[in-house]
Amino acid sequence: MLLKVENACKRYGALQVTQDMSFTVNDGETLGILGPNGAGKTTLFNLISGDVALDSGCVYFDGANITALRPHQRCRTGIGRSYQVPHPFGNMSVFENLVTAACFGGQVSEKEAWEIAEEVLETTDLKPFANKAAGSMTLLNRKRLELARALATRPRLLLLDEIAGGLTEHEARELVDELKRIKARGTTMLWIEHVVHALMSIADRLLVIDFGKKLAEGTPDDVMNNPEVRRVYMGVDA
Amino acid sequence: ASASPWVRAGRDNTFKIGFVSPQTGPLAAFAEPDMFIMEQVRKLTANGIMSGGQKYAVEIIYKDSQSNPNQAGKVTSELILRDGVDLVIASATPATTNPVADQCEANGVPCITNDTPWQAHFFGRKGDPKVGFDWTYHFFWGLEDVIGSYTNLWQKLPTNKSIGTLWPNDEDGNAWGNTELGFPSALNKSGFSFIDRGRFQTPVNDFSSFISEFRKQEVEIVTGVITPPDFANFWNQAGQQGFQPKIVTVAKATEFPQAVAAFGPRAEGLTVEMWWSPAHPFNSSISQQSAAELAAAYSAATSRAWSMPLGLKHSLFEVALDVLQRAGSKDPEAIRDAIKATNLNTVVGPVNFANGPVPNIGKTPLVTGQWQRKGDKLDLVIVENSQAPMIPLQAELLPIKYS
Amino acid sequence: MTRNIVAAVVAVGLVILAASLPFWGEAYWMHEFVMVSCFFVFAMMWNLMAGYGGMVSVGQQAWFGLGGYFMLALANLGGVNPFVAIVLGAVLSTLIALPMSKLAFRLQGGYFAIGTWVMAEVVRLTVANISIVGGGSGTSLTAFRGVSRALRENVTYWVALVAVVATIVLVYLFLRSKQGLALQAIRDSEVAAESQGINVARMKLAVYLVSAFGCAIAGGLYFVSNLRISPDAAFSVNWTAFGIFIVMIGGIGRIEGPVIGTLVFWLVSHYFSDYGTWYLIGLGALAIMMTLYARQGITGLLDRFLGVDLFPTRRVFVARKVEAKPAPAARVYNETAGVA
Amino acid sequence: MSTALVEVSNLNAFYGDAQVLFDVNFRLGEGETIGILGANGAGKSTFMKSLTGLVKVDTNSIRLRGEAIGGNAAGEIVRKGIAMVPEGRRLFPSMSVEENLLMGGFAKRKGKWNLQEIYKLFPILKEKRNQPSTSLSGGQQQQVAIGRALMSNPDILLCDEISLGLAPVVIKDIYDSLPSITADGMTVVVVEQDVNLAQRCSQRLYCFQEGRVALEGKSSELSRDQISEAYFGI
Amino acid sequence: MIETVIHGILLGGLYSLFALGLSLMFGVMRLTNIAHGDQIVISGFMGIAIAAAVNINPFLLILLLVPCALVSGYAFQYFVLNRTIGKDPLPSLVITFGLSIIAQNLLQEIFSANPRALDTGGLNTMGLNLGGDTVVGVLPLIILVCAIACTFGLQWMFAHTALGRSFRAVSDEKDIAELMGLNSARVYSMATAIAFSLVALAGLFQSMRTTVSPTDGPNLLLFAFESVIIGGMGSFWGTFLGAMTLGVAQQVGFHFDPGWGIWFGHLVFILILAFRPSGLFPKTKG
Ligand SMILES: Nc1ncnc2c1ncn2[C@@H]1O[C@H](COP(=O)(O)OP(=O)(O)OP(=O)(O)O)[C@@H](O)[C@H]1O
Ligand SMILES: Nc1ncnc2c1ncn2[C@@H]1O[C@H](COP(=O)(O)OP(=O)(O)OP(=O)(O)O)[C@@H](O)[C@H]1O
Ligand SMILES: [Mg+2]
Ligand SMILES: [Mg+2]
Repeated sequence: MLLKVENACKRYGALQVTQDMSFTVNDGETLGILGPNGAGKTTLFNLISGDVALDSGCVYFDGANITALRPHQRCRTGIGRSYQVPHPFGNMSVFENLVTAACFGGQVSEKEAWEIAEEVLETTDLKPFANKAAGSMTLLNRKRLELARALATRPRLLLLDEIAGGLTEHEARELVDELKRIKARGTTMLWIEHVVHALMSIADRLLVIDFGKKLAEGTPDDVMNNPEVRRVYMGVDA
Repeated sequence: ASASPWVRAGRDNTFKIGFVSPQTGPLAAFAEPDMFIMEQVRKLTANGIMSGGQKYAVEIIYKDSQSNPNQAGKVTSELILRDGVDLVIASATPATTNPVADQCEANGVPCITNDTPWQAHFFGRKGDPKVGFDWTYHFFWGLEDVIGSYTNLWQKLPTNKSIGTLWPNDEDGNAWGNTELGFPSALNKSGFSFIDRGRFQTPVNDFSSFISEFRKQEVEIVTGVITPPDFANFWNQAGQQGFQPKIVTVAKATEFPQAVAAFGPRAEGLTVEMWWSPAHPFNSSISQQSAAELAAAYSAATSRAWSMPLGLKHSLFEVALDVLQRAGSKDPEAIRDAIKATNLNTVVGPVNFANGPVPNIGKTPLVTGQWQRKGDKLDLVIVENSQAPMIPLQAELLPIKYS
Repeated sequence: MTRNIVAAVVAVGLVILAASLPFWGEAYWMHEFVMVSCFFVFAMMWNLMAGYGGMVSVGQQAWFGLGGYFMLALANLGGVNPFVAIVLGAVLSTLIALPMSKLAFRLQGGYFAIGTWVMAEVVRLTVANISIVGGGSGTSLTAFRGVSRALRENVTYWVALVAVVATIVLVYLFLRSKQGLALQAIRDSEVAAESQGINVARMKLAVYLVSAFGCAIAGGLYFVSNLRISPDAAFSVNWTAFGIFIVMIGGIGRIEGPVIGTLVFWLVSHYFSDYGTWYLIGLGALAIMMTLYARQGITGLLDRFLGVDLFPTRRVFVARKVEAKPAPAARVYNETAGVA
Repeated sequence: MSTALVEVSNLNAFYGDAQVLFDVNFRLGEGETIGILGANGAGKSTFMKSLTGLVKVDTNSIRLRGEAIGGNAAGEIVRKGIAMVPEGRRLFPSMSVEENLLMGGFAKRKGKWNLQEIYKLFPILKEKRNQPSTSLSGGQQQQVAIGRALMSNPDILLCDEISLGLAPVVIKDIYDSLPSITADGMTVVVVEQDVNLAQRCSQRLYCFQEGRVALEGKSSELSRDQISEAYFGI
Repeated sequence: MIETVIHGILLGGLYSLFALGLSLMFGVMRLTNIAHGDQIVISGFMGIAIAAAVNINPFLLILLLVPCALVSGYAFQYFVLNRTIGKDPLPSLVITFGLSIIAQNLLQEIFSANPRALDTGGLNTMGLNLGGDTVVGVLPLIILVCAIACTFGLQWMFAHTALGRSFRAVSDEKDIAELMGLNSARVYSMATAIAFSLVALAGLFQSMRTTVSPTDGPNLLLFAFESVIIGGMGSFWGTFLGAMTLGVAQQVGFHFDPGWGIWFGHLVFILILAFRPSGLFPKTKG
């Protein structure tokens, strides 16, 4: 068990965004997260990565309670994340973005960071853009950079927030292949995605969130056949 | 102290005088006569001056200190290092004369300054009375004069001898309020009681705490050395709060006609020390004008009323020219020695550095005056002369009138 | 690589040439250089704060003045050699900056700017009430009385030269180090920087303290040369004004910015400072114009139109071959780097 | 098909250097109700923002009754009769319910809608009219947002994901109120992630994918598979 | 001591006039105007210059100068500051800072460094006996009343008028406000116009009560700023009470030692910053 979220609660003003959420993720597992817009998926990521403080509850990573750690410390313990709305270091080149992530998140020397960055450039097909200012890239490439940068921190747990949205079928398949390779290296992943078929093809388990609460959890097939999920999420009357 | 040869690149038969003055900034009122005086001096030296049997042209290089001591130091080093001046002169408040003199001392250039009470100049620069300075000379009155003149003035009217003091935390305030060297010990000696609430940080928006204290202690005399805006605040609020002292003698704030005009009718009756006036019985050594003639010429040329710095500025050039004529060469040491030997009757009185209270200092006379109504105008007239009896009184001291 | 070596050789040559100035130049040049170098170091530090750390401060004069006062107190009262006192004074100033930073960081943006100003005022008023350093009247540096003029001038000049070279080299090395990457990342996005393992709070504190140290060095140096200090002059907000003007005219967020800005500033002050108020009005107007119409300053314009980049701090990726050191002087992208 | 009220041709939109919309073509007839579907980030909201002037686009790419209005200031466009219920409600938090509604009426266009009419449509808002808008439930806030847009008496109402983050019953309420809005011939564009809802309330559908229109057709004629393909890119 | 507090409150009245404009501009546009204090001084000098040219009652001057400030504030925001509004506070800071330096030097060039006062025809020296030994000036009392009126007026305007609503709207959600038909550039300009009118009022009072000199601006800015922070951002009554607190703190400081009066005011500010960063009277959402 790598990650354990226990009774996580978060409210913004009158809005309870996360309600008493508990779940665990095993080492090497890929957990897909689904849910309607505004269900609290991104917020859940924020709680795990430390960007947002919990109102109550605990987060355990690799057996240690990390609830009180700041985001950069969580990153260094091995939690890498991508943002739904890309936050590139816009004035730096793609390469520099990766070097920075590797240096600080991965805590290696700059020399090693260069090697990691090259490797990541290779695996994410960003090589042609290596020396391009990150801020001037297209949205899709910025989303790819989000993934690449998270990878460069060499995380044990990877939080991916909607990285497949807007990809063509072919691109989505390539992305899934790549995630499979990452998975094969033993990286644990949490993946929020609306592109259900992509998620289905890699996730070991699915977690469906609605109104900040766990709606369903289980194997992909079980979850997708859950009538409640079909109604709430797919908008299909079961 | 040998400067590199490049500095000496100026023509050998020209005396270069560097003149630092607060032309702009809060002290600009002190520099108002500068242009007039320099014009006068340029005319008088148009044909050069004789020194050591040789004819020298005189060039004046004028620098603005912007009323800022940093800038004063900076322009002085420019004068010394870039322009290669032979003599630096400066005037008006410690903020100007102290940094200028410090630079000259460090760079081994002769320097003459005035218009800063000598204690603020000498001790303000950490001078040692046993040693003195090498290159820098200063002439003006000192605290002992202003203390003597003020205490004498205050005895001219019947009062309860209770004094309220306004001494800010600046060069002058610190010197005047100094327990040993300043007013306090003298006041104790001459039987006055006084309230000193401590050095305050200017600017002050509100003097209520002073005024209520003064009122409580039934103060009848107010003295101090404060800036015009601070005094305006004090004086307005004194009015509001019904505080009506019989004598108000503050330096700085009431020295200049324009500043006094700002107080309107409430300026009448204020008293202030006078370093120079058209009524001073002295003549210029270079233009031979009497003090009155100098003031008249100034008013005619600029249509401004005379102010005290006019005479001081003029005397500064008198001493400078006298020194250069006696120096006999451009050698800094020769010029320095000529300064040391100065004994000149100027428009502000005799200047002599040999018999000052400490080395490098020469003293000029001081009296006290009062702003009195002459027709529809206020005029500053001499009402006290105990420290300089050769300067005649012009009027009797009057208590301040309240409507 | 060769270009790198050539550049280094040229730079070292220039420094040696400059260091020998006392043997062949005029005293005035040395004096001028010392003055200008104080402004330069100060501007570099302001640039570090605002251009790289995203902290716009109007209170840097606090450290400038403290540096001056500590130097003077150590030299006058403690008998420390004034040049040693400059460094010691800067260390002491930085110690004072540490608790002050806690307060300053409670404010953001424009309020941070004015908040730092208030703190500078607090420092000024406090110093003005300490009579041992002359209170509100200030005091003169007496440590040099009896020291020969040439010796004082030369050593002051060399110290200034060291300060300038050290500032450029250290800031440059800093920006090319790992920490420099972090700083640029923070400038672009604090949220993302934090999530990539960068300790944003510590980084900002470090920048604040380094900047305080540098400003204090500039202050100490200035008053070693000026010989007289007073609270109003030492803690004048004009120091920061000049720093901002230099940086905005030269170009914010680059090392060349303060270099070129200082050059412009020196030219302007050399030829126009006798015009007193008009000179300041002109400088202010120039800075405003630059901010409105050329936010990246002169270096930004140079970079855009000529592709000049004197101090490359960008990492360039060269395919198939990873270099241990960033490649020099190569241009990477057309967009000018700057404050996001 | 009715005459074109809004004609969008070859619309391209950018955020900074990044292009989000690519050559979008779109037309809107008088009195129509149109649904727009698409995955997250497909550009639906950006499209709506382009229509209302919040995203600057080429002048000629959007025509309202033949007049080129692309890139006009948002304030001008609302006066010409296009109002939007923004994604995420975006009420003014410092204001009460009624003040929010009054802000909507800032443009002062003449028409049926005023405070009374809004309160008739959403009676609960009348009760809460002096409460801070932040204290309302999500559904009520959405009602305020719709009411606020209606207060400008628009000819065209754009609704961006008005079901977002709402409970199904609340969504039902909101969508049930749509007919009474369209009753007097108002033209409505609804962006929706819920295919069923979109299909049910609209006459025609557009599906966005990666900033392009992937599918267009009559709601009643499009099959779920067609939509799924455009929606998920399967 | 009571007297000290009363004088502190009267001083606070003046400070709150200084602070309201700053509070308004920050509240609506998140814009910090470093030239704020200098604008107070400029208004003072304008009043003095006009009074010198045409013999006019100082209170009529208000009627003359406030509209001028309204127009110039509007134009200044519309043509200059609107170009700098954005997430990055740097451009507006640099520009207003530059303006501050320019204003100080220009004033010095035009009016010389001499401090000047506006002649109030004796009003500035009139006192009112409150019984006992406590005498307060009539002018400070007028200023305090005026400050209360302005605070009340601003608060009322924000709460109950369409203009106030549009200020809040652009401050809350600029985009959405534009969607409602507001022109945010104009709303911003309106806010600055009102802020400038308050500044003009403050400047005139300052020059009546004491004197103004070209370099006074920065201090006035700092007092205004401290009032805003002490009071807590977001409400005008907070700013008003913050100004009162600062005024009283300074007076109490003066009472104990005149050298530390202003310093004591700064100290209160720093203590607030350290222990109650949201201010003494933060806005409570009800
Ligand atoms: N900082 C915040 N302040 C107030 N409300 C917030 C904040 N962040 C998120 N919310 C609200 O919390 C709810 C959940 O947001 P979240 O971003 O977690 O949703 P999500 O499940 O990721 O949705 P999507 O699929 O659209 O990304 C939303 O209603 C959102 O408006
Ligand atoms: N202000 C912005 N700056 C940069 N990129 C943006 C901005 N707003 C949106 N984008 C990007 O443009 C893309 C299109 O966004 P848009 O909001 O139009 O999508 P959408 O179809 O409405 O998605 P959703 O279903 O989540 O509302 C998104 O992927 C988003 O990341
Ligand atoms: Mg999300
Ligand atoms: Mg959207």
